Amino acid sequence: MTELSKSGAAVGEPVKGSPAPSAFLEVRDLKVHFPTDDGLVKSVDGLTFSLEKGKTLGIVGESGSGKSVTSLGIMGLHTAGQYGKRKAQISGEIWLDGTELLSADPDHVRKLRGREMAMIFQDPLSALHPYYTIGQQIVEAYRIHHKVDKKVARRRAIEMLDRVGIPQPDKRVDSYPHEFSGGMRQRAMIAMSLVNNPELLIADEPTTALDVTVQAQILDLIRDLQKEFGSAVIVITHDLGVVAELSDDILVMYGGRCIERGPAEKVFYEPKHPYTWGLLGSMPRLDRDQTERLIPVKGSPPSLINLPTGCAFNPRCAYADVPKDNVTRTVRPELSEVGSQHWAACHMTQEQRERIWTEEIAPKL
Amino acid sequence: MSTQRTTGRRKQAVAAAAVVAALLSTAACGGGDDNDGGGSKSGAAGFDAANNKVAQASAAKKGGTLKFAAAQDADSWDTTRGYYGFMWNFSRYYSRQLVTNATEPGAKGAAVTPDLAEKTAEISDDGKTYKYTLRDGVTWEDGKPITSKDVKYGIERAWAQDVLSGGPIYLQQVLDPKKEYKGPYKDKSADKLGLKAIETPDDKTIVFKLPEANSDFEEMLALTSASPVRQDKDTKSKYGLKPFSSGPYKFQSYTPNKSLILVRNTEWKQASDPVRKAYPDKITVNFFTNANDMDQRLINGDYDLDLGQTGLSPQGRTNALKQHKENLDNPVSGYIRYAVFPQSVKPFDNEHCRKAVIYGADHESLQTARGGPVAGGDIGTNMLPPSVPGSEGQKYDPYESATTNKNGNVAKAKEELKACGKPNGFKTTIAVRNNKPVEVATAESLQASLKKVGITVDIDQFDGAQTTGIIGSPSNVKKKGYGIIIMGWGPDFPSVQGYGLPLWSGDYILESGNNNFALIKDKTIDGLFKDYTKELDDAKKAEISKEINHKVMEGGYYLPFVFEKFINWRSSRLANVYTSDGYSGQYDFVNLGLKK
Amino acid sequence: MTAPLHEPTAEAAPSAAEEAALVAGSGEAKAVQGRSLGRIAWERLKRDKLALAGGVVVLVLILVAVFAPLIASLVGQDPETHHEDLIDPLFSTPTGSFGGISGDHLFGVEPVSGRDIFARIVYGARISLLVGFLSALVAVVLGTILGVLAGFFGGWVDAAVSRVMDGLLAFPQLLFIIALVSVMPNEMLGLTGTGVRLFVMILVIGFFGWPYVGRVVRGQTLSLREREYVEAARSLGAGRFYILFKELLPNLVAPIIVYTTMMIPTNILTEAALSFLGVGVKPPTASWGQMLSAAIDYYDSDPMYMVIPGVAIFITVLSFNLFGDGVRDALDPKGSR
Amino acid sequence: MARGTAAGPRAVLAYLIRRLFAAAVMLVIIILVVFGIFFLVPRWAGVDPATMFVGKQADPAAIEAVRQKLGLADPIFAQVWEFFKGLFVGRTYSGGGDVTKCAAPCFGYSFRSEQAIWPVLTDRFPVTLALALGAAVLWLLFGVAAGVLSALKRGSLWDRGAMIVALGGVSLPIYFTGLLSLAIFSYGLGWIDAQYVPLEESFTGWFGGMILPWVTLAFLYAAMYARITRATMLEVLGEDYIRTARAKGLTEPVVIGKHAMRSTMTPILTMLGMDLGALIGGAILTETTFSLPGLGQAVLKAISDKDLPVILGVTLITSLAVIIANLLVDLLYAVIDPRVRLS
Repeated sequence: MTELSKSGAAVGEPVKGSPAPSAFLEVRDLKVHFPTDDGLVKSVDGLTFSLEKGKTLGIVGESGSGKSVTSLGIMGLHTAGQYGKRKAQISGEIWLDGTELLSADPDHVRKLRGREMAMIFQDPLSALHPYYTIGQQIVEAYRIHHKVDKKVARRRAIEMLDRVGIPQPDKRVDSYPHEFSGGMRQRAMIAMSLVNNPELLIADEPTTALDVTVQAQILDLIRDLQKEFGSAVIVITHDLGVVAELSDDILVMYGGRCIERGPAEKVFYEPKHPYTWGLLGSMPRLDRDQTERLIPVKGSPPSLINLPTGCAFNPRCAYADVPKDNVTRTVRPELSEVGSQHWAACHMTQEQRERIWTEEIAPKL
Repeated sequence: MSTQRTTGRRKQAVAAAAVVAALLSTAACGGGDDNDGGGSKSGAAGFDAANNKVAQASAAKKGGTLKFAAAQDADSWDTTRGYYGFMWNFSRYYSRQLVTNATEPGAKGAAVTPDLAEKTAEISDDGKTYKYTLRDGVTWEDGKPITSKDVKYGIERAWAQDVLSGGPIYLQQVLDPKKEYKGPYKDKSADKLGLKAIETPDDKTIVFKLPEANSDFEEMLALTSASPVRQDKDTKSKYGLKPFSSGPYKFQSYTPNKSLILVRNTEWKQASDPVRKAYPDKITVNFFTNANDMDQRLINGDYDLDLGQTGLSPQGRTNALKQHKENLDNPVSGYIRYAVFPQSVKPFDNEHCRKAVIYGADHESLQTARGGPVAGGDIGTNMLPPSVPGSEGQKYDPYESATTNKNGNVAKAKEELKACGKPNGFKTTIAVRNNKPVEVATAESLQASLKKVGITVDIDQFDGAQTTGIIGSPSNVKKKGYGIIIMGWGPDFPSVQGYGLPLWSGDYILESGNNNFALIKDKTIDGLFKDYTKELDDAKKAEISKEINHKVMEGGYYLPFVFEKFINWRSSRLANVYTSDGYSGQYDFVNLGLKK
Repeated sequence: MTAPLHEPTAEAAPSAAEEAALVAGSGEAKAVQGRSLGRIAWERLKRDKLALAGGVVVLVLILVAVFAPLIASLVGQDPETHHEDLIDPLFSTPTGSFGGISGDHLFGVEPVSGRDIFARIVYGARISLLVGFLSALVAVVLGTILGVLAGFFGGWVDAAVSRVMDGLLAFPQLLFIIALVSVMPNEMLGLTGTGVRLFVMILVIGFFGWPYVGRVVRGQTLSLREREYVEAARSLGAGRFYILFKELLPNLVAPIIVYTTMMIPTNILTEAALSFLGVGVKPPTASWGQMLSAAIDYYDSDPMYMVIPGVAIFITVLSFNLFGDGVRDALDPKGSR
Repeated sequence: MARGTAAGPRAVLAYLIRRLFAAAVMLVIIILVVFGIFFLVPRWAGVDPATMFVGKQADPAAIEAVRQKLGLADPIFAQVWEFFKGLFVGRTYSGGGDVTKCAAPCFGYSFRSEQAIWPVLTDRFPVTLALALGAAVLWLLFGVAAGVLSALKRGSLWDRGAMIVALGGVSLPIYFTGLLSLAIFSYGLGWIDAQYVPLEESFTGWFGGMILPWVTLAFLYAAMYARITRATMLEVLGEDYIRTARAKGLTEPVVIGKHAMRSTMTPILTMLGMDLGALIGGAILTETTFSLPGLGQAVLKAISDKDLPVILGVTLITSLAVIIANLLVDLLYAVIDPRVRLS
């Protein structure tokens, strides 16, 4: 992932005309902006990453950090359902298996949707059509991309339901979403998204709506399936725990930008960005004494219309004044390599980070 | 509306003025009686061509369908129960009486002429016995002959008010004032002909024995309510849905408030009927809920005439006057529209307060509210309708309402108020039917003009359907404080008795269904009515009528608005059209014909 | 799951656009700048030109209604003086063109009586708005109280109220209103004439209107009741009524406002219809519906007489609707226009 | 949520019975109310209904007799009881030696027109029904289409335009638009002879007579439906499952036409049910304006005549219509939306 580091270092400058990348999925300088009455909402503002087949990338961040928008951008759904509203502006490049999606014919992208790339949504109850049976919905998803008759499709649907661990699939296939439990619903959702063996699977907060016990099962399921289908997976969540379990790489987003990225274990065990510390601190962990209080991140997410100058995180950062001459509030920090294949965007020096991590943060975790 | 419309309207305004002049002149020289008044044979006869004279008599051909349009259904088509003017008029299609109104235009139409009877009554000298002989060949719709017993039975039905309410009860009052007879349905006798006052010695002869003479008795027998009804065909309360015909037409189908169709009664013989010409083959009535719609259809020629004969509504009137003047007549209806002052409500117990209102009123404004000189009528100056013998029209104007005081006389009104002891005026309530927009308009006009003399009035619109119960009950009137009631009245038959008795006679003050709203209990007036009923000489009768009228006016019980006139539509298809005083200025339906 | 960070709750999983909107700090999102719902709504409303226009007209109408006598006297007219001199005796329509529109009579004069139409329109606004507002008020008060009770306490309360609402909605309403008003006595509770009619109309129209509000409020209450913050409040041991007033009512404000603005025009139309059918206010009191029904007898010979009250009703209802729509959009968290 | 559709016919039947029972109760209440309105209120006003049935020269005896025959003297509950009896076993009116049989279902007997009410109802109901249904077809077609279009083109000129027109439609009194259409198309241009002709007489005549009423009525409702459709459609388009449908790779027509429409139609159906029901009782204005011999016209006449039996009959029938309409809608609803539980 070396060249990625370059482009990663060059966040902000558009990299047009560059050759088709070797990576299966490569996102370059992705920008998704929503014009609203209140101003231009820069939900994603220059995001770059890449992902290989069989690998899993975890994108972490608060709501409004732009993670969902990113995924929708990749799927080409960022404008969906925005009738009569000013259209979202998207720029940059999204290379999927050698094709650039943003410049591709929308209908071509549509054909890719569901077949090449599929998505699992956060709340299966609202994401499944209440008026159609699970079966009908899976069958539909299958028959768009495969010219087969209903029977075949139905068999396929049952097979998938079985695969995702739904008991008596041949019966449940005719049930309606509301007749399923939350976990079952999410399984069905997964079955539906995998029915065409997509090469890229995006899971947007796959477990948020579920209770803790079910969460684990679903995550396992996703992992197994990935092994089986060998597809690339993007897991979007606010829960570091989830990504820690699933992903090979972790990308932490804040205010529409990437502020830390690296291999999962690195980011998880040696995070370099104060915001990541906050995420860790606020995460419940089995290996920690439950009586201990968590350390939440103070304050609320930044307005994406006018980000704070300097480091977008500075208003909420306990260490904003560590770097000299107020640089955090004036200069926007770029991603810089902070370890092998580990990048972070913070003005603090290695030493400062090390000290604060070892002395203040680590003990509390 | 576009600019052309403006210029158009200006022209109309000018035209309007001309038309008024024209109208008034034609109306003035009306009453002439050339038997085939103006207009081409094919087209319409011309303005007022059928008013008090026959239009296009010779153009009438046998056959065709005569189409009535109606905004209101009859109260009942049962000859015993109907009381609406147009019902009496229309009923002659399917019912005959011993005597009936002459089929002549204008005043002559009010005269009584033999129908079932060979000739008018042989009256005994004391005026208490009336004898008729039925003519030959008179039959029911099933071909059976009409007998004197059928006539008696038909008349008897009026006694069964509990079942057949609604119709006039003059005969009952004259023949059986003490109400000894309980009516045919409670009649114990086998033939149900227990009424003593009527004798039927044989099937052709019928004799009426009056306990008291009544000079208008034959007029009463000319009313529809004296039609024969055959006992075996009497469906009692449902008779009105399909009366058994004695006339030239019979009911084919009838759905109340929807449609009515009459077809020829093949058993009826022209020879047996000196009155009815029976031109059309079929007669239809269609009912409308939207008066404007109805007028529009009349003007479009979809229908021939209005069953109600109440005149066109403002919109239709304007259109017609502007574009189809030749299809219009402007007859006098015989109705007087007026305000009456119940003496039970203070301060109207004091005649000066009553007169204050009469003087304070702006008569011209009231006339306009009624629809103006043409569509409303001439300013009413007294209470005797032009169609009633003894009437003087505007010549008798005790309060100078049509002349010096026609816009109200504040000074005189104030004087009267002083005399009444209310120098600063008073408050009272006007009662007006809520289903008569024009009456509401007059109420508003009265309200406006009385304001000027310090009399403030509140307008109370009562339910027009409950007239008898609301203003017909003196106690209720007193309770509600109706100092002024707005009403109208037309003669049931053209005589002071047929018009004024219920209004002015002390004996007619009823606890419910009262019409003597002013509660007049005047010895002289009651006396005059007595004299009238005994008097057999027409000239003298007229004289008495005149006197009664004067007495009423001098009492200041009434504020007449107009001697009503209306604008009546006749289609260009109609022939042998004429208005008849016998039916308060309506066209005489029974002899209408169609051109081919 | 702990929620130290601001997590999207299950039922508010935001679509891309919404997420943007959320972050932009509008709607019911825990706004960044923490603006109040009211202020946001107002700022939205300010952007909706049509709604504003509607609002302005409504305001003007209210002023007109309040200062009717003043306005009428400004043009030197009053609604009850007759001007027969301006009436063509033959057609009983105004002599002047355009229904007798002139310097003195801005909207011309009525046929027959010649009363000044401008003055009558101005006074008529009083009736229309009075009935419109008050009956809406009646409906809203009844609807809110019963709706909240039904939705919050559920059980037999809910059952009973819902039945009643279904029942009322099953009534042929116009028919009933006509029937009721037409048999109403002329004096009651010390009121006479127009007073009675107004009173009855307001009550009856309002009474038949409340189920519509009731349904919405009940629904809202039900859903709000399940929202976890109420649960939270409950777990904190807050009294039911505390919850009711502190948590629910504020959330009901929006739908109630919307419904009120939507109901007023309907009521105005109903009043017009009743007057049209002759069971409305009594003469000489001016009412638009009454004028319209009277005008129908002159629709061709004096079109202006029909057009003017017709347009008056139209404009009023239209602007109320426009305003109402604006308010709804403004208060709707999803909408962003 | 219970398993709606899986609940099977027995549940549906039970539900139906429950609902019908509720309906019956409703009707009883309505009858009581009507009786109240027309018997008690006039009493306060000090008016004796009997006086309405006697003529210009009513004699007290007659009034008393009429009172007896109409049973106005009986206590109101006796009258209500009589009425119910009439509905099921028929009843006989007798007085003054006159006996009138009124066979079940006896909705009463008009003392104005001397008719049994039931035939009147059966005679007039079709007219009103035709009016309502015809108009409904029109307004569904145009209203929903317009609504969907402006939802998809939200904010566009078309949207604004359509919605203004719709608002206009909602803001115009029906008798106003009705009269205008009559004046223009019938009297003015003479395109249509807007006169009611019974269907059995001539279809074309009937159709011609119904066009204007249909269009006028539909205009009003189309406006309403366009507004509702637009709002609902916009709401639905924001739903997650629409996004899911897109994520599957469905084409836009399928997403809108299948997934979005199905959800949009449900609330519209509910409205349709209520409106149809209400129209059957509330087409008074339309029928009056166009002189259509329907129920509304009959009842208006009856109200002005204080012809209680007719009013009762019509009210009953129309309320029944509303209830049935709502019931049908609820059943349909259960078919469309599996989440709905029949109870």
